Amino acid sequence: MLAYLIRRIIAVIMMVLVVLLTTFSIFYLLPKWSGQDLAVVYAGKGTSPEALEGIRNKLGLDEPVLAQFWEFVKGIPMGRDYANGADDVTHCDAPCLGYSFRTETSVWDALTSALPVTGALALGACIMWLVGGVAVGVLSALKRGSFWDRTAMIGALSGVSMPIFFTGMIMMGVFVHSLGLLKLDDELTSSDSIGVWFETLLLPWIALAFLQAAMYARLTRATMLEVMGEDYIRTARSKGLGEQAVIIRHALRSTMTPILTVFGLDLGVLMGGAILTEQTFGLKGIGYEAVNAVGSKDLPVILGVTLIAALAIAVANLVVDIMYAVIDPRVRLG
Amino acid sequence: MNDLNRSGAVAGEPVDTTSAPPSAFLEVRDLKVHFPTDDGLVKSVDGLSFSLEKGQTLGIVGESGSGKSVTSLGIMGLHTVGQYSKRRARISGEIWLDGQELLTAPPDKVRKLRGREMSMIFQDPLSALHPYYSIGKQIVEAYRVHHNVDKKTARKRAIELLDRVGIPQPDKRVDSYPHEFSGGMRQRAMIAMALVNNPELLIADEPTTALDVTVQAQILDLIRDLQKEFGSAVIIITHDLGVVAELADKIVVMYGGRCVERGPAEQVFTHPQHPYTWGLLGSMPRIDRDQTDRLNPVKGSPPSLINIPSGCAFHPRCPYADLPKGNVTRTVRPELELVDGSAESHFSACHLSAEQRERLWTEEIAPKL
Amino acid sequence: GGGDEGEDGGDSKAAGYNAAIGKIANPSKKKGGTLKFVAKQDLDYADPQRMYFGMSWDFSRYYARTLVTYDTKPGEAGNKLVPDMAEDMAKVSEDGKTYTYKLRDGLTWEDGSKLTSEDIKYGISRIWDKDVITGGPGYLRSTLDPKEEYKGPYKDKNLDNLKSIETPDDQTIVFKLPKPNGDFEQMLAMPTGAPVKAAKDTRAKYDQKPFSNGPYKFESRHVNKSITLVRNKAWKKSSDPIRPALPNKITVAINKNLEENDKRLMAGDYHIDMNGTGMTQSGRTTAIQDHRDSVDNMQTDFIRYVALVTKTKPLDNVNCRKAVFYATDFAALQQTRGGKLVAGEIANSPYPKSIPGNDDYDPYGVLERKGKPDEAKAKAELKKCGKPNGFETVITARNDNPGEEDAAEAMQEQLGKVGIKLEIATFSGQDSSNMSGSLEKVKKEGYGMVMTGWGPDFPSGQGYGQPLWDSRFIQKTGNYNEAQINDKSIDKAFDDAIATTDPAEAKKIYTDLGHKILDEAYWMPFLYEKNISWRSPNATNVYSTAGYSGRYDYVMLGVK
Amino acid sequence: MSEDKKVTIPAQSAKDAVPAAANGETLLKVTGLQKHFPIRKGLLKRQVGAVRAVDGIDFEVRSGETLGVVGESGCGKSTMGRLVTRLLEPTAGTVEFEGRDITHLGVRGMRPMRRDVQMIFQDPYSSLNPRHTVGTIVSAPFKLQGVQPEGGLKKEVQRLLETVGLNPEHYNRYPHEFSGGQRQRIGIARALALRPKMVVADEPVSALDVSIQAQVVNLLDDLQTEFGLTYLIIAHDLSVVRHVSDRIAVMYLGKIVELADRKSLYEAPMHPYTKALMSAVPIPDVKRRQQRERIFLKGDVPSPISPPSGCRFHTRCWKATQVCTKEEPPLIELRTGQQVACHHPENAEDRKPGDAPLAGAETVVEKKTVA
Amino acid sequence: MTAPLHDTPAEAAPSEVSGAADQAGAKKVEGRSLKQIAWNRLKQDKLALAGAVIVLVLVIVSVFAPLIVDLFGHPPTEFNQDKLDPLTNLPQGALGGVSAEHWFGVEPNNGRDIFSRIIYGARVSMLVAFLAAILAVVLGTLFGIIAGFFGGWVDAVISRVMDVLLAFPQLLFIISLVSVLPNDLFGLTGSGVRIMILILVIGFFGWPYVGRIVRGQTLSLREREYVEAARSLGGGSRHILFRELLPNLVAPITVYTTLMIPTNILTEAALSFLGAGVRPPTASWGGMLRDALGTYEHDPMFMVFPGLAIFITVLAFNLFGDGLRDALDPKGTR
Ligand SMILES: Nc1ncnc2c1ncn2[C@@H]1O[C@H](COP(=O)(O)OP(=O)(O)OP(=O)(O)O)[C@@H](O)[C@H]1O
Ligand SMILES: Nc1ncnc2c1ncn2[C@@H]1O[C@H](COP(=O)(O)OP(=O)(O)OP(=O)(O)O)[C@@H](O)[C@H]1O
Ligand SMILES: [Mg+2]
Ligand SMILES: [Mg+2]
Repeated sequence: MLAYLIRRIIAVIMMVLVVLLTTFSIFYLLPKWSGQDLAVVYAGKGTSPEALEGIRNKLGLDEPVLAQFWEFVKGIPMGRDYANGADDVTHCDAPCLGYSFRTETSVWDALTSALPVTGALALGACIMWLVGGVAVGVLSALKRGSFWDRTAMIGALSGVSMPIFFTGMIMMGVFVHSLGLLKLDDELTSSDSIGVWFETLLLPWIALAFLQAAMYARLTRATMLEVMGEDYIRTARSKGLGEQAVIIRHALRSTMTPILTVFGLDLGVLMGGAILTEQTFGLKGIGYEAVNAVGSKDLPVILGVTLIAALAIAVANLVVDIMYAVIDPRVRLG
Repeated sequence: MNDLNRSGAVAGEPVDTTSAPPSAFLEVRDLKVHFPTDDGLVKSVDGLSFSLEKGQTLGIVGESGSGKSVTSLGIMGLHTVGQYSKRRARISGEIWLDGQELLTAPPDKVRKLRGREMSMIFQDPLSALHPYYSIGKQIVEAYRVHHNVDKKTARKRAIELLDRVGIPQPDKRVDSYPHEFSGGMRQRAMIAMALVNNPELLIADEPTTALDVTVQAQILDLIRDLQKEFGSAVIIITHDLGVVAELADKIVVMYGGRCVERGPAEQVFTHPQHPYTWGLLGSMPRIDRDQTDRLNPVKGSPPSLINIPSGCAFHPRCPYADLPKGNVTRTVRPELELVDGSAESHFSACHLSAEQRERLWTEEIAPKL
Repeated sequence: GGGDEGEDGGDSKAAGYNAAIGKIANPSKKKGGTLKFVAKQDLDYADPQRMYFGMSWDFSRYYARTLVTYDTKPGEAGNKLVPDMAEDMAKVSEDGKTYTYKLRDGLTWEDGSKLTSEDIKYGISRIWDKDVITGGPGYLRSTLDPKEEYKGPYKDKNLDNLKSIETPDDQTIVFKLPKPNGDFEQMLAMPTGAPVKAAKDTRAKYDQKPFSNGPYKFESRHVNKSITLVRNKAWKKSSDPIRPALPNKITVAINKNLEENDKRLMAGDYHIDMNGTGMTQSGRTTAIQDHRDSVDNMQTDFIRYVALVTKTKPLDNVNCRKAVFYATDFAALQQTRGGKLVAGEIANSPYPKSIPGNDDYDPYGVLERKGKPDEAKAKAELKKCGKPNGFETVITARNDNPGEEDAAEAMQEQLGKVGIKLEIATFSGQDSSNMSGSLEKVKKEGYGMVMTGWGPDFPSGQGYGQPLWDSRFIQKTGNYNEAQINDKSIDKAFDDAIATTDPAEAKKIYTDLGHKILDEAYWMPFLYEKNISWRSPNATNVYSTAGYSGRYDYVMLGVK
Repeated sequence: MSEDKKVTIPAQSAKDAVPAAANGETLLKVTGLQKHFPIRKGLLKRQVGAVRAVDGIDFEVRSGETLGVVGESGCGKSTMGRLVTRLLEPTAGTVEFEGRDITHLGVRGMRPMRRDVQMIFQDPYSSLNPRHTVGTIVSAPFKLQGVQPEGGLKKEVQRLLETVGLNPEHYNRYPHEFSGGQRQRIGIARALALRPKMVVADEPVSALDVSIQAQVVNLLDDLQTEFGLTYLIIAHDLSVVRHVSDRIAVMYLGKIVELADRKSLYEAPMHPYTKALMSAVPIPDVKRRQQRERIFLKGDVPSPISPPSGCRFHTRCWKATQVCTKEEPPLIELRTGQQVACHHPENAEDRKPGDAPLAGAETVVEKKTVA
Repeated sequence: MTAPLHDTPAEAAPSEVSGAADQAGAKKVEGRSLKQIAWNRLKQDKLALAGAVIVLVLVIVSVFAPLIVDLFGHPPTEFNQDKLDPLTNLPQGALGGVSAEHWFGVEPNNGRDIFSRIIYGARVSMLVAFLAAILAVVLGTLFGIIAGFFGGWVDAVISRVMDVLLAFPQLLFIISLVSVLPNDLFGLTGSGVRIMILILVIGFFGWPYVGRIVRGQTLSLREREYVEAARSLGGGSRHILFRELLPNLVAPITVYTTLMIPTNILTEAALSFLGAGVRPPTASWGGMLRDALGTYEHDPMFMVFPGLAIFITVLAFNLFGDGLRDALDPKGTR
């Protein structure tokens, strides 16, 4: 188990490094090829060539890409020093993701302060969609062919078919602006009460969860139907178990495995969903940082976000694999 | 069930077809199980009757698709509960178990009988056992559905049964998962689970098909021993006449959802009355004989259950279909009739006259076997 | 009419439509309360030496004072310089090269320490360190030290090496210009001229929390998220003739969703939009319909224009450029950008109305035709240019500037009618220095027209037009002379106008220069931009000031 | 459609005559054949062990005969079949076909060989590509081998279909339109297409219904007579093997433990395992059930990853003695036509008499006469 | 030699002996090809058929967009500012200016005909979605089948690459990438480049999903005996991959393709919404939604039309894809 964990963690790190390196190369090399100069972006009006040189130097853009990447990677566990004017260095403590080109604030701080928002968004939405989606799916499967089943499945298909920014806008229009039922907070911070977090995140949760729950409902239904046809379900019935026990104890647990697999994948997609959701609802999480950073070519922030996202995906997959082994005794970690 | 226009009444049955509780422990009367499908109505079982006493073993043989499993599931009441398909099985007839009619009984009552009064061993133990729960847990569950005992007691019972079915170190293996067992052990565990409540009726649906001969022998031996010990009624379903010969007291030969021959095992093996039974016997190479000439199988392949051939369902494959006069084999469905001169209840559904059968058997068939 | 439902915040009644234009809406001396700004975009920098956005300059007055500043008066009067930290305006030497200021008494930093002339010099000196102090305008640097002999305080700790600024004592500061410059005090009024206490200078990180010498100091700043200012207890009202310092607290919420911001402004959650770029279409429609008394239709000193790249064929030909002037439907552009109220009036002059040099010279009859195109003339010019069937070129627009893409699409459609086929290239404003501002890129991609907007750094022809039209300002990247005008007569005109200390003479020169730009059809202005801004009925002392491009004068605001 | 009765082939006499007629020369010779499947683990996929699926076997198949191979599940029968048809690369040993060493030929090298050795597969459902028509399936051998039959491909295919008792008009049908028995016939037609010398059949009838099974067995029988085929038939059903084979090899855990002609093997098995195996087969004869003595092997076949030392069967053998745990008995001919690998054979003289019995050997089996 | 075996009773039909019944049964019960079965099932699925019809209409509309617009609408880039309220710049008349002339009304600010922009937008959406799906499917099938079939290190490498790609925060990465990619690539400029970039990027990030499925299927298919059979006949890897395996993958691949198209439509819309989509004045649904954001309260129709267009299109594809999957499902549980 420990050996497995260590191996997987190494694999996660490798994977994240590859993702980072790719992102890094693209952002450093592509602009160069297309004749853009990152330094110019940050220089402001009327900057002389020498000044540009200075900026390039400061941002480390004058070094070879791999060297820059190495510096960046090294900074994560070890911290690194940045020139702050001629004779001064700023030490960026580990874990150091560097400083934003744009705002010159620590990327780590910016991201860690944004993380709770995205985390809360993701967590809440996950719970909602898992619970909602699975419940609807199970019910639909059990009442297969019924009016409820049809309605739920058409609803689910509609849910999958709607862009989140569309649903989001409509929801905001209705619940916040027209009915005035909810009030959204500008910037969720740790000092805000749970109530404020809840009120602000409620619509985003629903919007995001609706989209995904729809998918899970369909998946659950299909899996459930398949599982209900398995031989071991027949065995369970042949023991004299009641239908409820058959479903809860025997069918549901098997239904969970494929859902878990998809869930692992979706956690990755969630990052994309978070960008749109945060954008639509004006939440200041990782997605918000990401869009800002992309808009201003703020490479350290883009890298930071990519790192967090890739790490989240990789770790989610690891957790899913472990969960898998917990649920299914046939799966061996090793 | 008005779509079942054939009465299915069976002449010469040992029981009359009124709904009086029978004297036999298990009595199946005119059982019909039909499945509506896109292609038409599948008449998987179409008027089957038999009875069985405690301590007896009934063997049901027949080719694939002849309705053996559907029959067993029908007895267990497993067609009706939560069939998650748009169209459910249509079942009619009567199933009497220990004086209770099961088809008209409330589902919950039947549920309570399942696992306790009657239980079942399935063909493929790997897929029939839940892969996520330990063997012990599954047996404990089966026990606790019917017995209000704590987990420890139930576990003890599980270990006891595992020991009984011959699993070594049962106290350790009780916590193993199905995939950690070999095929034979799984089947034993399956049997342990079926027996945990001392059922009166045990149905074993092809319990050994997935197993090696050596293991098959062990399992059959086990079933035989257990039956002796508990005195239950056992139905063993198989397509292997050898298995039936090993175990059964009575035999039902099924073809196309109907019973074509039924009787005491002795009789059916020594004086089979139906050409299909002859075909089955002729199909089997025998290990006990050095016989290298051609086998005498039934030609053709089993009928579609949607378009069961008219008349005698077997007539398209029957080499003697033209012997009876006229078109009778193609138009009239033969009913089960008591075999002449059979002291015991040996029945067969064939248009051939007793003399014809006797002649064919002694002159053409028996010598080649 | 609207605002009558009292939904804007209880007791208050809005002051009326345009109540803050040319006059003060809700004048009040009441102190206390929290003034709440909302903004789509954060300050570019909070570090006074690095900021370049008009709104940042407006906002900086809360915590960064300068020797002189713009008067706190509505409208054009706000363009006048008045002393702030200085006791009086500069004493200028005869040759116009020496400016001397005496500081007021009682100037302090937020820690209570005394603010000296050395601090001002130090603050200004930072802009010499171009690696770290990026972003802000370089006027002071290029005016005081055109050869850039000083290297900046981080590379050269000895401030004495910055010879053009002298601090004979704590209360006196002297600027010595190598050449006279009539706009020098304007440059000092920019936040680049604000003091920084050397001991508190955290260089690049200074931006996160500048050290205050004004009535408010930073409590927190979360970049791109929020700013909170609280009262600076060390600040003495007696030392400050400008700032009433009414609210107890000032907050800025940064929120990317403009529509949302407008709604919440109207809901009373915020008082003022800090960006001051006007309401969104949706917001202003509601505002005008339902809360007309709470909006102002203010004139900015921004000009929307299309630079005709004189290096890109066939726009190197003056007739081809003129054809563009004739073919453009200014009225449609105005409509596209939101109509008269929002887009502003159709522009004829390259200067904004508040800049000396603006006049009604209209060689192409744009105003005469009410902005409508003259296809016949356009075709005639095309013929002269040798492209009777029109030509193809690329127009650039910024995709993050509301309405700019639409306007480019509109031009695409209009010019298409005379055979000029435009392809639209868009990029973010951030990227423009690498795109339309990169000579190489312009050449490679064949950009022929650059659509963008411009406002003066300070209200003079120099502060407005030099970066745009002076050939010496052409840069390989980050270029703002997008038209790549290389006209020696124009360069000379700038030199002459700057050198003179007589405003009238300067105005004359700039006027002629403007005519020249139009005659040569280098640069096509099309709108004097206006916008519709929300003014909370609960905000007091609200007025639009020319000093900050028509924005409200933030430092004066209070809340009811 | 599988009319089965035949008239023209003189029945069993022909069959018995075949081995002699084909002068019994060695067609296939296998020596020391091994196949170990590596077990890999970890990130670097290090080999941590091996499944010794086939672990050193020798046998010959003579022209015109049928060699049957039986054994319990997992004993390496299929692996052996794949090795001799070179679908797998042997770990060690040699495979010679018609005297030619084909042990390490590549795909290309094997191609011409493939004409002579063909396979019939177990599962009639998975051995036919569901997306191909019967025509495509049966003509595949011609296409892959670049053979252009006289009279055209289609004609030839239809002729083959007819040969195996299918309607040639079904050329354009898909496999799912056929029943299991018919599908198996399609597979047989494919195997016969190139007139192979030898056919390896891995459980050719196990997946079929009893009556269909018999039809196919008859068909195989007839084809052998007609084309003078040599069969290597793998099966676990001892009755079927007895019926079809001339000689039979019994495998246990990757080894051949007994190799004998049919008669000797069934009437006087020498290896205890063979004996136990045969006693386990149920006989469809009610009368005989009382009389038989049964040997119930307990437990399962040990893992081929770490097979028992010495004689592999010693863990389940009631006759096991000390020597069995240490010394591996060689496969030697104890009687004409009967090779056995056992220290203490049945029906023959004990080869290691007097060795101390293994403790508990008696309890590994249960012998009883069932009543 | 044919003599003994050919007493196939097909000709002996009338007496209905032996094989005839066999044949009759086969014909009746299993005698239909998979395609027929699927088609029969599909025919009964009203929703799927509706989806298919809509998809078909959409395809036709996209292909003949210029013709349709010529007939019924205004050129998509034509300004009709006379249709706007001069003060608010919003369309005159009810429902965003819906009229006989402008079926879906006009856009605010510039008065462009929404109907023709929706029609042209369909073109972009379809083009991007289809081509990206095809790209993903081609890549995914190729790599998936190779990984699944060859196994070993080939599989390991391809699987790792897929893992890494799946670990990319895709939406973020795509918007970042689009923001740094040059304006002209491979001789294309303007919207052409963007469309190509969108296709490449969406397709590229889509292939691991297909790849995983195909790999899994191949893994199970290659164990089928017919593969062994082909090999025993001397078939090489190429024959097995493309002749034996690929035809069996057609069904899952087809289903996946139809289900990937709606996802791609949504992705394209999301990218356009985030400003990383096609360039103006090319119409795209996501871009229209983005434009509509500014006025959706006052001119909801401008948001409703593109929103509905996306919704209906995606729903139609989903319905059709779903129906197709059910129809092609060998288990056919419905
Ligand atoms: N739920 C169902 N719906 C439709 N047809 C069914 C259903 N269950 C069984 N059948 C059909 O009923 C017939 C009899 O099936 P059954 O499983 O009883 O056969 P069997 O005799 O047990 O065969 P085998 O030896 O293969 O197990 C088959 O043709 C089968 O296709
Ligand atoms: N490709 C493989 N990789 C690893 N192990 C394998 C492989 N193929 C077979 N084995 C193992 O080799 C052993 C022999 O397998 P094989 O399939 O030859 O047995 P068999 O005698 O044909 O069994 P059955 O009667 O079940 O078909 C088994 O333990 C099996 O698990
Ligand atoms: Mg069955
Ligand atoms: Mg095998």
